[in-house]
Amino acid sequence: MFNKILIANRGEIAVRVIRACNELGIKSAAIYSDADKTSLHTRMADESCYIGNSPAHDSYLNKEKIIRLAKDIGADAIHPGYGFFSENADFIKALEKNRITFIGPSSKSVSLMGSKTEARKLMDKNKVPIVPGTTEAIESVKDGLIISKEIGYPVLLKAAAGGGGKGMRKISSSDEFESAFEATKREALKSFANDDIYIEKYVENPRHIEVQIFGDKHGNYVHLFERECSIQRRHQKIIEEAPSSFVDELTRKKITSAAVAAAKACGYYNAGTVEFLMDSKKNFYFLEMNTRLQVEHPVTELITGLDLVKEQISVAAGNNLSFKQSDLKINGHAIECRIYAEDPSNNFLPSTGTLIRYIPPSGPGVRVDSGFDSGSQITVHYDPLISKLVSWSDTRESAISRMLRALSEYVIGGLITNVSFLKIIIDHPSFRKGEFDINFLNDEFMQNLMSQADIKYIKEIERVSAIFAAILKSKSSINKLHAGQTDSLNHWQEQMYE
Amino acid sequence: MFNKILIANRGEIAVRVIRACNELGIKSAAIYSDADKTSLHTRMADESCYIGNSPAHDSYLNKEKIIRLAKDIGADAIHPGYGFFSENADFIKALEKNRITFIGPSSKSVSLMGSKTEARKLMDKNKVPIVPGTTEAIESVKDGLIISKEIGYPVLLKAAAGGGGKGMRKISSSDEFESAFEATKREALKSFANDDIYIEKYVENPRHIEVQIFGDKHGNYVHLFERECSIQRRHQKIIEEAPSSFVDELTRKKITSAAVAAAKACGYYNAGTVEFLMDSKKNFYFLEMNTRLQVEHPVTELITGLDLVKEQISVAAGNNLSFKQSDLKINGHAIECRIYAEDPSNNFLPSTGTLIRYIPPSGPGVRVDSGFDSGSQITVHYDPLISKLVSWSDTRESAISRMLRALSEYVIGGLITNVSFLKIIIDHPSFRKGEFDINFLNDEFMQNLMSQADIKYIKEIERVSAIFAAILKSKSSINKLHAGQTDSLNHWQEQMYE
Amino acid sequence: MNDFVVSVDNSKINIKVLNENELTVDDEKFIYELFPVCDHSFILKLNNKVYELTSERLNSDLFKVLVQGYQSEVIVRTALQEKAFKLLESSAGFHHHHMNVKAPMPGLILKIKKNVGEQVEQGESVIILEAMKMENDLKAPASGIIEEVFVKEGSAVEKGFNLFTIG
Amino acid sequence: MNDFVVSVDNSKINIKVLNENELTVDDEKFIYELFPVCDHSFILKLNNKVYELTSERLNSDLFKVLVQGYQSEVIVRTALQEKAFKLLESSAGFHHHHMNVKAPMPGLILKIKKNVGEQVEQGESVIILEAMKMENDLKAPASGIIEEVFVKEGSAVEKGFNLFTIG
Repeated sequence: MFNKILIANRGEIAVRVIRACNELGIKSAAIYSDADKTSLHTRMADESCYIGNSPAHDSYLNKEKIIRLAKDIGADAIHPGYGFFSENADFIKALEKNRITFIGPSSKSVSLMGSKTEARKLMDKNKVPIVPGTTEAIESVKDGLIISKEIGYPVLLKAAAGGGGKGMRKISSSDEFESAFEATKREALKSFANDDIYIEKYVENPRHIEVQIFGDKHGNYVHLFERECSIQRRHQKIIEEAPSSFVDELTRKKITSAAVAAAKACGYYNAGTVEFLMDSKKNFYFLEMNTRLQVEHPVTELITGLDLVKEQISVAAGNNLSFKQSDLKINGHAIECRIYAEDPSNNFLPSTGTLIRYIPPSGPGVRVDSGFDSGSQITVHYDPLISKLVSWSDTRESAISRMLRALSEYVIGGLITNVSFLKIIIDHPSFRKGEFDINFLNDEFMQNLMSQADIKYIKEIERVSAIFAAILKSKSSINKLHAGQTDSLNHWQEQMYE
Repeated sequence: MFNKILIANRGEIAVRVIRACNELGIKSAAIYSDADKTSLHTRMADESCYIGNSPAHDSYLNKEKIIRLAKDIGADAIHPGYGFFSENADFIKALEKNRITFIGPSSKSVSLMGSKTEARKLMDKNKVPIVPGTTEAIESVKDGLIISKEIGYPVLLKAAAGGGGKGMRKISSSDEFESAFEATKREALKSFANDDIYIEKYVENPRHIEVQIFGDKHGNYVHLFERECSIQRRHQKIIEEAPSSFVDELTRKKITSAAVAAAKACGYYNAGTVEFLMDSKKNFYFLEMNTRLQVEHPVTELITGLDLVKEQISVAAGNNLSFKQSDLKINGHAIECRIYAEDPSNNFLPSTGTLIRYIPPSGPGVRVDSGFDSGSQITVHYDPLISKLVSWSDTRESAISRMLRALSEYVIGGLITNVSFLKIIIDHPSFRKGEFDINFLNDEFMQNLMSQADIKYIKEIERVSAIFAAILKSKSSINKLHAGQTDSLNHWQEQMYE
Repeated sequence: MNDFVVSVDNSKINIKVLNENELTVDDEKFIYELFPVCDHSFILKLNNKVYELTSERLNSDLFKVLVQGYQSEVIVRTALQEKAFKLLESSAGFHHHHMNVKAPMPGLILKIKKNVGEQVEQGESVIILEAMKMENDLKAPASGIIEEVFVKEGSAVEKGFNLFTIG
Repeated sequence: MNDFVVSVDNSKINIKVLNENELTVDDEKFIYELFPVCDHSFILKLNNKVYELTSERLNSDLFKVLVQGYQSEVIVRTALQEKAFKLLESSAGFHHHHMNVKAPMPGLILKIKKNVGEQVEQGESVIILEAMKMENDLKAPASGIIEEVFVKEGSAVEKGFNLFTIG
């Protein structure tokens, strides 16, 4: 195994990797920017190295600095987490050159899956169902119009170098085609430095189902069942679960086989995720493959009992997978909520500041992967993810009750968070019944947020807040009248506030 | 099911029951004494009722007050937790009279098992192996001497009304008998208001193995496998695990069958634990039955995926057990550490005060059941248990690594705790190998605590503490020299300390 | 003297603090107890229910209060203050004169949707600010006319930077 | 001036604080950074290792410091103070005169094992105090003669109550 792993990331995922290193007896080295001096990953690693100013390109995206640091401190491997360098083929190649092991797939797998058209071609060749459409970039408006007519509107225009819901546009009729074509090309060039775009059939109200796969360097492949991530806002996943309540045993067999075929097709090793769209008839179509650990990996850990990060490290060190497909079975149900510093009542504007009080929930069946703690700063420079709250229970129904219980226990003071918003979704009758698709959090849902909330409960909360303020105010008036009167409430009030 | 459950307990177990009620949609009512105004159970329940002064007999042991309160607030059931009224047959009878459901066994089962001689007689009759010795109280020194000679020294004198390791005395030869007989009788009378004592063979270096059983009111019985609780200090369990690394499949089959037979023998329903001593040849002997939920129930929850408290509530409401024996299997390995406010370097003297900083560990495979939080007071009035830290993993070895990782993450400021002591045990080669018995923490171990610690690590920690103090002191001297110099460190130092 | 009007979100609540442990809310009586746990953290007991609150006092009348995941801004006024406030609000000449909107966080001005002189309704989007890689709609806090816009599309702003005024 | 002798448990450590970010420990050099996170909580970085500390300052020289589950009492003296202290300690007349032992917690005096006039060694048990349902040995903090005992067996004491003195 490795002697020391440098973690080229921050926040909760850096903490997650540090914990795995600690349990494996491997030294962990964190990097941190100015903004992350008070973050948990900086405190928890065996070594913490300052890497640069707060903007990511000066710190977590500074390839040269990170590689030099890894060599300076004698790290023999780098874990990229997710985001940043996790799907960057150049970074992986640079590590190979410097004889540092990348804890992830080969640069070749990453490149193959980085081009959406190449990936579609490869999947099609390997009999993994893809969304109907082109597997080559389209050259002209004329070609596009012909193909779109063949497929049938609505269609999606997508950037070949895009991914994760970025760089795409829906077209409902041929009238819209030309202007959309040009706009998408412009955006693709700007965002991905590559203006290749392709056409896909627009799948109506699909669910987002993805399969966790794992491969080792000896050609062994397994799947770890599916996750459902249909609860999204602006293509951003918010709630994920495993297994999917929509997937039956037969469909599970088909979709996991397709995922393993996808992994084999690109000679994949390490943890990876094959994402599919699934329509209401349970037909599924390859969407993209994420060649890295996912944010939502804990739900899979909870239903399989595996530790995906430890397994990543072991596989990167050249070991065989520590388990076989036949060892795995689904145990219970797990749900993850992403806890963001953002204001649901103000268009999800990110909220920054100091965590003046932070009490994560705990007890049976609750796991919190957090990147911060009381006194930590949440800044504007990165993703506003504070933590991931995961519940497990033997059934989906009790995992939901448990999640609601845990959300109610969570105290995050000093910032506005999406905790109350998550409660509304988790407690929603449609969510409870498992009746939703990727458009669940549509404009209508968002506009009716307040009517979906438990108004009686919110009234109670408002009343409590009002009473609190009135008591404090009344204490201050009394004090003005009776100066010199000793009063413990007044005493601490002064300490706290003045 | 019930509408409202009153929880006649405090601390972590009250919090545990509140969480279960919340997940089941049942209202929870807590009681609290003066000392527990800042405890977590007081904050988390749907209702919290002040019950009296801090001493337990004024509050948590005030039967009349508790029953009156339950009626006043319309609670239809009472959960006793462990300790306090959990094994008090009179309390259960009083509830029956007041038509409040006791979430636990019948008063009859509790009475039967409360007398150790009666229990031994019953077990013997039902072919559950008991430690060789008497099943009746011994009348005279003369009888005792004859019996002891028959059994063979060393023997144990035990109070019939005792339990949990209290009220017993080891006798190595006939010379010691008479004085020991009288002393034990005196103590028994003083402690249990009953001076019946009996004789048991002293089992050499046994392990403490117990079996979790469950019964419902319809005569269904299951076992939930064994727990090993051999790591004890002065008969006080400190570390528990499930399954036991010492118990093989055949022994498991025998001991769990014996436990179910014991439960049947006393017509038991609800959660219960049958405790055994097991000698080095894996012979086991009935020790006692605890007719309540145990402190260490979480390790069983983690290896079975069940929620024992929810199941207790359901069974008390008259439901059938929600699972069958054939549904259960052991999944992985779980270890629990009891986190106490006590000073291992000063004879485990309890430590009291305010938790000025409290950060429980988290992440994969870690569960914390805590009764307190930042700002809570730990007082002299009750048991100094702060929380229970539980780790789960697929193997015992990785559950140990995980526990060590979690212990290292735990921040409990303001009190002295046994966290560092627990680290020494968990990391001990004999513990890692599973080679220990109930005498593991003997005088020799305790006297060599320091040499068993990782001295290099402690030196590092001492150095860090020293550097911290030196820097602060150096800041103060600078300030005296250069008055008026602005210095952010000095600024906050004043805020914090002066 | 201990008669307060408290504004929380869009509600107004009348609270009379009767003495050290009793108060009324819109004439309903409560037994209360309030004490601090640690910095910014308080325990408030109302009848038999205990709440943990996290609070920052922004000025003598304005609190940020967090209870069970819900954060509100709470303005508390004595009955007298409230009367004065209402008079002012209803008087003919009262407007949110020169209401100044500042950047809630550092970011990049992606788009300015309203120009000087345009009428906007409360809640209407005026500026799109990109921060934390996300687009954030900055909305008019009140209806009125855009009087001044201090930024240009593409410019970077710090937190607290003046963006525009509504008159 | 910035030359300190720090006592932690039974060790003495020599620390020179060179400037705002460098210090030496027994002549080994470290780069340091220290800042507060919140009440009682600090981050100390030594070379590439970050520690979180929880600390209470009991007086200007005495700290309770918690690092990774280990709590120590730390006494820090300037080199000069340390010299004076050592002189005092080694001078013939120096004893822990009238060292006063107080109850560390409220409880019940179960047993008094040493009487007035008896010699005790450091660490020897003097009184057994029952608290939290457990028996606690209260030991002599130093060797000497028991001068006075202020309690009786069976009496209840509050925290901080004087129990006995050693001379």
